[in-house]
Amino acid sequence: MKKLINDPAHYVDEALDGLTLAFPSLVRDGAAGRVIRRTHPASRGKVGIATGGGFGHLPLFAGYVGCGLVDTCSVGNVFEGPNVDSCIEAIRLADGGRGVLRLYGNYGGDRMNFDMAGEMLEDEGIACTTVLGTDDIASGGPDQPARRRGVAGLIYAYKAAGAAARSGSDLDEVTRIAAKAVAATRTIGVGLAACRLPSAAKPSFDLGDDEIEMGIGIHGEPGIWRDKLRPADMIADEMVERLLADLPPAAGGEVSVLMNGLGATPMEELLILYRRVRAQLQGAGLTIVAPLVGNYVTSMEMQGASLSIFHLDAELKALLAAPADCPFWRVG
Amino acid sequence: MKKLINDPAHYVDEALDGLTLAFPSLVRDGAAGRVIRRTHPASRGKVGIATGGGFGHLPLFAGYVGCGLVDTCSVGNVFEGPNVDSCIEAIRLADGGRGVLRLYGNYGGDRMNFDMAGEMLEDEGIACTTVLGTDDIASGGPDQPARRRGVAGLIYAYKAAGAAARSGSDLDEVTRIAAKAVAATRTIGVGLAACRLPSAAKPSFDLGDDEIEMGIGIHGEPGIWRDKLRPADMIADEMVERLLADLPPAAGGEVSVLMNGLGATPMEELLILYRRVRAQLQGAGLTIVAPLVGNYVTSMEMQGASLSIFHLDAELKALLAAPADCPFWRVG
Amino acid sequence: MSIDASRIGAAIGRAAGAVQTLEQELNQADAKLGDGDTGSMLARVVGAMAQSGAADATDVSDAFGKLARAGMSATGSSLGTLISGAFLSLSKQTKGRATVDWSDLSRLLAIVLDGMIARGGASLGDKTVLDSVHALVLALADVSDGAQAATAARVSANDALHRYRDLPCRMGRAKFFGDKSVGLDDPGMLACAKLVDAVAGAETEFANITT
Amino acid sequence: MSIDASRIGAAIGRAAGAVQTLEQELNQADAKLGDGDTGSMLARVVGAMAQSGAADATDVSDAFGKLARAGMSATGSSLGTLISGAFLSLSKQTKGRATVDWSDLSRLLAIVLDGMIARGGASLGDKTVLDSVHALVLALADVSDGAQAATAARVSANDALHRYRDLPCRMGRAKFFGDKSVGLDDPGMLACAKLVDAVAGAETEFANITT
Ligand SMILES: Nc1ncnc2c1ncn2[C@@H]1O[C@H](COP(=O)(O)OP(=O)(O)O)[C@@H](O)[C@H]1O
Ligand SMILES: Nc1ncnc2c1ncn2[C@@H]1O[C@H](COP(=O)(O)OP(=O)(O)O)[C@@H](O)[C@H]1O
Ligand SMILES: [Mg+2]
Ligand SMILES: [Mg+2]
Ligand SMILES: [Mg+2]
Ligand SMILES: [Mg+2]
Repeated sequence: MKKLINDPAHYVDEALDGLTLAFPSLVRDGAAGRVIRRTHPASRGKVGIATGGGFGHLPLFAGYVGCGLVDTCSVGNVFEGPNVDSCIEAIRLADGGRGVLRLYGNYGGDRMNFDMAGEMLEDEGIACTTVLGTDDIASGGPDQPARRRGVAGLIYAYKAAGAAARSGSDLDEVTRIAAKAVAATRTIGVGLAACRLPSAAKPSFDLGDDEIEMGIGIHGEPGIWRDKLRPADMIADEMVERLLADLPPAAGGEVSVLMNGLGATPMEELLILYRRVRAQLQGAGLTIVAPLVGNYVTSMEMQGASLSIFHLDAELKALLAAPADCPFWRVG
Repeated sequence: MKKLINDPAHYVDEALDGLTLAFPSLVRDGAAGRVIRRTHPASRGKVGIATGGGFGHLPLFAGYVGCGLVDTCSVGNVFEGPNVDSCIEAIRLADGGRGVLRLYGNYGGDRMNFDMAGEMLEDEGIACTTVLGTDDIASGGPDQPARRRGVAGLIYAYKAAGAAARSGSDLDEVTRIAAKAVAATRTIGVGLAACRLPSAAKPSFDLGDDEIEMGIGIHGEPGIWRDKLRPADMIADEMVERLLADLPPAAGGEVSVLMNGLGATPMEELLILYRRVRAQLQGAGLTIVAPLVGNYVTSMEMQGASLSIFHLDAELKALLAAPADCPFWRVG
Repeated sequence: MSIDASRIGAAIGRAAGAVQTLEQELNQADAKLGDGDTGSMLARVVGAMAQSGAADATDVSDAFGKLARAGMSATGSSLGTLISGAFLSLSKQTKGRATVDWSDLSRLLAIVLDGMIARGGASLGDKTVLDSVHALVLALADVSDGAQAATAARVSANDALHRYRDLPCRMGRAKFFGDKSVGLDDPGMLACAKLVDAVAGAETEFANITT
Repeated sequence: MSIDASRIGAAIGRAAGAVQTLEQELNQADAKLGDGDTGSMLARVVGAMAQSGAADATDVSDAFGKLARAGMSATGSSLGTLISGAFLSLSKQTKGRATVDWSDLSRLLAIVLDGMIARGGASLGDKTVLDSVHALVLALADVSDGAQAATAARVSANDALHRYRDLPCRMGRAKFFGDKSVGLDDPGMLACAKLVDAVAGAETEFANITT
């Protein structure tokens, strides 16, 4: 597995340099440069949204810093949560005087560091709330939402909470919206080939030449089954079926859909999958609103795809349609 | 090499269905559905721009149908030029009464079919001109522009000509601009791993586990050298060096840059490359305007990257900055 | 016996049968310097031609026309377009004729060849399918029946393939890397030799052609 | 002889030396059910701790604090954060003390363990590094010098690793797939056993610990 990189020790920082140079709406900040924030911060009086996470998932997390989305992002090393300093800085930099929502994926390291950051900031009087992305249905049963990891569906929570914050909602309301969006999102992934950590000698898992893994995690964690490659339509059908078997309580008739590439999957294949997913969802009586197809949340060069369904009501639908602008997602 | 596909015989049509379903600004047209056109065509009186090419390069070609870019695209099978019928249809559908520029990559099959289409349309009185993308410096010497293939840099010609057409320029002027943009663009690619045609049993070429190929073509055609993998910065340096050794006559001090992924290369690596490319270009006294980093022109799951430099003067710079909107590129 | 529509239909049927087994070999030949699609493209194109109803055409011109149209809608690849164009040329040249004599073949192919050169912009000697067609034009000049034609075609197409193997390709991208092509068969020439072999097989008693 | 800053510095230096050779092994252990970064993370974190100047600290509290801060700025991973938090707890507990007695270790670690449980939200018996630390707390309860402590630590950390190997992991994503973890070492427990081995190696005469 070949990589176009330099010294693995500089992987994250070099990529962050590239990110901010290529996309001037983003800038590095923080003592170690491990916060990405908006070059032109929101005007004061907006609830701030801070996110963060390990590296290697671009556009997630840092790429969603922008108008109508998140304000700041603390950046960890590859597949390691952001350290406490960068979490503190991300929260401080997101603060516009009306409090900060910490919105990130449910991973141990991330949680510990954002929690510690919150404790350390108590004296500064920044009101903080937390919402964790928990959309990956393969990492815990429907009865174990707290075990579920946050994967691609997190961007729907960014979008909804970001729109609420932008419209002037207060911290409680932004937090309510984020939690509602998370609760309305379900994701499942399928893996075809692993990625390799820049510092690791081998890929993080091995799949046979004709094997795939259903339910794989965003770092290659084991899924639900591993078996021979099947036709795309069968895979799409199973993904839809599993996601619809795990409906949120208040699911209505409209959904948005994110057909996401994990990094090395060509657009052509995502489109073939999407076409089938759409037909199956329509067959189930669902209407698709504002679908997304592309590489939104990746695992470096992992091959595979994830499907997220965002169950909409009128409120979430309006928030999804609100204007937003970051380097990788623009609405309106 | 695993693919998330169904029957290879339906690969293109299923992906085109997905494309138009995912991106409602695009619609399939033509007797065989092998033309992608704007769902809301430009109003009459605009010079039309028709493009086309083989499949497997998304977003190229069909993904650049949009406002301020190209109007129609004929779509061939994987790595095969579009057939003559789809070329005829693409030209007809692009026509808004002021003639049509055929703007596509310099490949034998594409040329023959667009030429035949033009001959067959002579009776219909649609004025047609042709400009061929020839940006790939590895496919012909500087003295052999006619041998050079069109690769990623073609999108700069789309952008410039599309902006000129949108502003009301006549066919001669749009053609002049397209030719000028092509002449101002240089691209070189580096390959790390091959793609596989959906109908083929094997990848189209073999690279050793630690080999790369400099100057590789967009279908994996052999390049300038094949050797061991090098650090990203060394590769970036060589790409820049080779591109700057092949300056267009009127090159000035400003350039746009497209750091393009060939399909399976993670965003992180493109950013690491871009960071170095930018430093090298700045070191050479060049200023970068509106850089692009991402998967703009791919070869399905090929791993690698290409670098395009678009040398700007005041006219091209203004055209590059003009508003444009398609599913994969939005300006303004 | 001369060439009529049913014979054309039968010939294309044999080609369609043969091309299935050639598909991956031709893909791999093309992958060496090109994009690796020659075999899959030809499998689809020749398959479509075999479904075009050429055998039931009203005359040879109509039969060739059906092949041309089938090929043209199946691909826009270089080789496929040149082949379809060749059949279109044959259709135009034989307008109104129910049959074509074996002795006419060379003259017809010479005009086909001119059209391919004009359309594709390559030259004789570039190591492309043109050189195979050229060899056929020469070899068929003096034949008077099907068996002679079949033998002459098989021998000459194979011969051209061998003769050019160690020469550099001068066409397209490959020219820039001409030397890399030395020792490699041009996929178009390889396809021509193999398909002529399959098509002519039933027309000749000579089974042992060196390959 | 009791534990002082220079001893802490020397210990972390031994860990940093050992972790280089453990890096890929720990990555691969983590890759089985996790994300494969435990080794590279620890190599970086322990490396940073070894550069933190703990040996030259004014007292043990300061030494532990230096390790904690170095670890905290080097990573935000679960294990790294827990380890840094452990040193922070040790620093707080030893505030103002120039040295710590070997017989104090168990009591100090018990409070560290409480902190790790509170911070990480996992429980004893989940098959995590917590179970290794718990084993250390028990094993170090009755030691009175460095040699005893070293032996007790090595034996107990290894023992915990072996005892839990065939039990299912109950923590995080792995819980959902608990059975898949049976027979696999938890990377955090493996790291603990190996690093204790390296750190304690110089403190004891007992060289032959079963692994
Ligand atoms: N311009 C041309 N003139 C003559 N023959 C050509 C030309 N272009 C391609 N060929 C022939 O076609 C073959 C390649 O066919 P194919 O792989 O189908 O085309 P493509 O280059 O479109 O992928 C070559 O081996 C050569 O024999
Ligand atoms: N919440 C937790 N409580 C206790 N130990 C944990 C916890 N999370 C992880 N660990 C320990 O850390 C190890 C994984 O470490 P590492 O790979 O660095 O973390 P990450 O999961 O962030 O990639 C596990 O093997 C386990 O022993
Ligand atoms: Mg991790
Ligand atoms: Mg081709
Ligand atoms: Mg080809
Ligand atoms: Mg890990």
